[in-house]
Amino acid sequence: MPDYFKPFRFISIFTISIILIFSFSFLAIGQDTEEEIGYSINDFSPAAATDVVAIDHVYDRGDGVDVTWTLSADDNKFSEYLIFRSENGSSDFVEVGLVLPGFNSYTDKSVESGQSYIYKIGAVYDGKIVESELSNIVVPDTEFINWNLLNLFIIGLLIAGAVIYFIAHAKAGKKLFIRKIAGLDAVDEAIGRATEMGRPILFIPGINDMDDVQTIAGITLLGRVAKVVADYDIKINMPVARSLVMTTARETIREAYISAGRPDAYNDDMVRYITDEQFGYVAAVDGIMVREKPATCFYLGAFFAESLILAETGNSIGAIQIAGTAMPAQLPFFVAACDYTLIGEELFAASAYLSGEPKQLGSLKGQDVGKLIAMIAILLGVISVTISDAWGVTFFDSLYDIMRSMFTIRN
Amino acid sequence: MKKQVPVVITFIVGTVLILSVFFPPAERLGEDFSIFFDIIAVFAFFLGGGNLIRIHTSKIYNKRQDWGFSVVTICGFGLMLMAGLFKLWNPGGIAADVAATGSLFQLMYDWIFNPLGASMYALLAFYVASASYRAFRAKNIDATILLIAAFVILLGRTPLGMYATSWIPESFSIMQIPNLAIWIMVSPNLAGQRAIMIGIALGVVSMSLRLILGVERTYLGVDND
Amino acid sequence: MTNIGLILSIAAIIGGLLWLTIRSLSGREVERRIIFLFIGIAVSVPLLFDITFSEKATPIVKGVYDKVDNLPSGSVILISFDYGPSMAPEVEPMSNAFIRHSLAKDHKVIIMGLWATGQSLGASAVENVIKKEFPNKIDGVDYINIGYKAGNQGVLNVIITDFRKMYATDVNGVDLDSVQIFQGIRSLKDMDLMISVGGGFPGIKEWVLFAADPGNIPLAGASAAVSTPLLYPYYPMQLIGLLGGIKGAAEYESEMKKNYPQFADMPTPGIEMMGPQTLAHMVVMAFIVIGNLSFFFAKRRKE
Amino acid sequence: MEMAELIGIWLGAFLTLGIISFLYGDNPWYKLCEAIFVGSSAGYWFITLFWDNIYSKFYVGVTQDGNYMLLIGGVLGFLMLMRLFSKIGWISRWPLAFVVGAIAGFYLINYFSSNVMFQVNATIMPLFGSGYGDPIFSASFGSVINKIIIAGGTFTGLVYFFFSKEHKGAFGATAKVGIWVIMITFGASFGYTVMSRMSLLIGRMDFIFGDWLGLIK
Repeated sequence: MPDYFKPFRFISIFTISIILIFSFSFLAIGQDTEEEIGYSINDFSPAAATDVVAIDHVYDRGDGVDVTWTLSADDNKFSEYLIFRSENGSSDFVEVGLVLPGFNSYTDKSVESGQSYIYKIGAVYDGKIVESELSNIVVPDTEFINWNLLNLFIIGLLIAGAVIYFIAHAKAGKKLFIRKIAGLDAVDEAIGRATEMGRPILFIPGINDMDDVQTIAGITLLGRVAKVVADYDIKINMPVARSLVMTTARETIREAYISAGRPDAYNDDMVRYITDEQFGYVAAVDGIMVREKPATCFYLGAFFAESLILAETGNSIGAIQIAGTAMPAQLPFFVAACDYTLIGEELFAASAYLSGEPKQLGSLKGQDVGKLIAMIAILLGVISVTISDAWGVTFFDSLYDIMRSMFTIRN
Repeated sequence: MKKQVPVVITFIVGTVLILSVFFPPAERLGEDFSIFFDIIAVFAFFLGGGNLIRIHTSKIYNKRQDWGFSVVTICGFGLMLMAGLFKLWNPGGIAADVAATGSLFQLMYDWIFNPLGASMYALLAFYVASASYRAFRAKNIDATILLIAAFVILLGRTPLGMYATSWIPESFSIMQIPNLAIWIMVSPNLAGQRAIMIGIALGVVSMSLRLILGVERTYLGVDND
Repeated sequence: MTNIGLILSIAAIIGGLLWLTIRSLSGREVERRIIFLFIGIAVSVPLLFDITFSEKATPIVKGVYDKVDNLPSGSVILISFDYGPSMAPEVEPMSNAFIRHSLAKDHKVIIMGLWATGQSLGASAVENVIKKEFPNKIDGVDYINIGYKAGNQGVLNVIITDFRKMYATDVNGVDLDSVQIFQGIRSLKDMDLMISVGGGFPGIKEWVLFAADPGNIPLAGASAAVSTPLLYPYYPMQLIGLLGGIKGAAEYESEMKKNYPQFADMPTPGIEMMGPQTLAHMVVMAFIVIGNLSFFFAKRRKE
Repeated sequence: MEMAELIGIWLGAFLTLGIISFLYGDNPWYKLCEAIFVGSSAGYWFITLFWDNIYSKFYVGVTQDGNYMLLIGGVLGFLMLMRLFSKIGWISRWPLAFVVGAIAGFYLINYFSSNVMFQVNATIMPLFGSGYGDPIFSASFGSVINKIIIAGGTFTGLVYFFFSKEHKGAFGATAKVGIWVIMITFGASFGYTVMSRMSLLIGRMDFIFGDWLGLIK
């Protein structure tokens, strides 16, 4: 493990164990108090929290301060701790937050960089506030690099690097094997069927806007489908729910017609905007389906409740249906009601797969490296934590710590 | 110029946004960019709305089949725009919130939009039934597994499952249908969800990289290479 | 009278299903309109004859209930209306239950929405629940509706650092700086609990990814049953609890009724809606069984 | 009952039944409802987007808050309109390229940290203990099985998604288990969803029988 991890690991384990110990002891003590309830409250003056320390919250824009304190000996008598803050000690103290008894830290995220602050802790007991001594003066500071996210950066770099490496690798002409994806091998067949029947193809890119990667994946697939469509001279019908998707889809289809050498056959009306409203859009698409009876329907993009309405209406008109989405809740409906379904990740892989370009296929290889990393992490992690938990073998202890710290997002 | 500039823009914007996560002073960039997107989306609506008007007016003009319904669509669109832009009947006048109670905009929402949306959504119940009858069949092992899992969950959500299996002794209580249903939800279901989620995320990473690196540019109407 | 109608309709459903079975088994096509008709009847009958069942809270629902119950009074709870009218019948009972429970515990409630449609639904919750049932709660002191802002998860990205960058005023145009409830509140990080009620995009998932995780703020969810399985992986690490569909609502309502005498007469749409649900479920299960039986017999005949 | 409310209810019933009539088949009543829905909802969304984005965020942001960064967004939006002129229509690719770049960057990081890192982290758990550091074998037999299923199911599910290896032999068998786990997930999702779908219909029926016909008290 790299040296620079150690302090963070130490600090986090230390903090967690402190919190755990205190909360357990709180629980343990808490059980006794029920019997002591008759105890005369009036003569009792509980001790305040002590050792209030305020330090700058690391790796932020200077808008956070971490306050810690030592719990009062009478922790279990309090209903809550209030955190008070004063600017410079000159202004009045205002309450900025509260935590339950048993907890001894709070992160104040409402400060400004460069300003100086002083804190104190008020423990609330029977409606009265028992105040602590003042903390040190703290000046929150802006850091330029968030070292907390180093692990995210490293693993991200590893996976992104793998994708880029295989793209470059494939560019150099190396052969890559990619397994068959059933739904995609059916695309040509489905379009062929529309040609035979002389009926249009319906393409639905989901109902989200271009600010969803699934829509972008749907549009890239449209590019591949449109190429075949342009070759065969079939009518493609694409009602959309977003204006931005409309303009993008038009560009894509136009380009496909141009590269097929038939720019005249292209027509802007192939893509039309219906409405942004989910069910208004569905109402219109359902109407289009029963009136124009498309031979083939593609549903590729982000779908919500409308998935089954579309798929069942499509089924009732006897269309071949190919669906793909990364919306797990809608997948079962597509799987049941459509002929082929691209499940989650396959939707994003589809355009690369269909393009057959080595560069694109290379990125799929890189993606597999990501899966491999996740799988190894799960395997190693589970084994090491199980062994270290059960038998306390030091080697596995540290292996587990490495796995944990590699996959924990800290804030 | 036509082909290279967009690719360069995508590359720079994507890279900057990824890196901004690691630099706290730049962490607000994501916010600003999402506001940019909202503004672009409204401008794009002029194209979409224009398309809507053009398609329906040409249908009316050419007296194509069902042109009467196009008149209704245009009227609905126009009326909603007027009501919203000029805040017609709005008790607070032009300065008030567009959806203030009593305004024409809000009335149209409550009277027209609301029942239509809810009814369209309600159609789903019927389609769920027809799909259960037609599509959920034990055609092969995969489909059978799906079917059994679905059936157990369905049973677990009704008192029927409780009555049918309440005779099972406490030590085997996991076999009681409601418990079995919860177990499926939190155990194998969780595993499947995780695999799907991790897969999707890696798919997104790879797709995003293809976009940022300009390997995939079909969406720009630019041929790859 | 009610009983006769009930018995007659149940007999009709059972008779119809038998007819459907015989017809399917003999290999004849059943028109989908007949299937549609069945569902229509199965849903209408319990509605007309008012059948209900009692519920017990599962741990995942109890998680939310206990959190709201155990927060010290005066805590700030944010409820986000992330749904439209089409989803309202299913999730509105939950948002109403949260509002009732929070106000009864003297918590402060901030209402907002990530869906455009959520704004007016939030406003109608204020009108129909708060103003009617809690007449002495004051707008701007005990509760506030700050409404909807466009931008989906982008909104969360902003308000996790500063509310006022997104929201200058509440829905009535009142400056946030001038309302008492917002004194000392700068961002989402000042919330004691956030509850997202919804089931689509943007929704609970976005709240987890863009608010609860980065800000480390307790979040509970109430979703349409359809999106609930998708959200289970976030429980219990990223979500303290989750109400799934009408069943979740019914469980929450039962729990409130059990512990708060003042809620004995409150409307319980969740509990009431479970009656037709149950019957509709049974009909759907019957369809699956009949469909598979006929599939099985057709296969045997072929062999 | 108030006149306005009465109109609202009758209009609502008319539109509701029109949409439901689609179940029988396409018909003029449905077509009318569809036309009303498409027109009014397109208008509704434009108005909402206009007041929220162009007015509140853009206009107010620039003129009152002096956030001139927003002007870049305005310019990008304006470039989008170049689409209307076929000669310089290609300029509209710039804002599009911007949107796609921003989304790619945004999603890459967010999905990666929340879906990969978090889910992998959540899957790493001791199989025998009920929590890290608890006494050995304190967990029940059932919980051990559960944890094995969760970790193993996630693992095999990922094997299913592998693209660069044919599903054959031991690898193929693992992938097969993976797709079974995924099928259970889909089944569970379906079973769960049925309830949600029914409640929406119940809501509508409640409106028809209760609010409109007054058959439910």
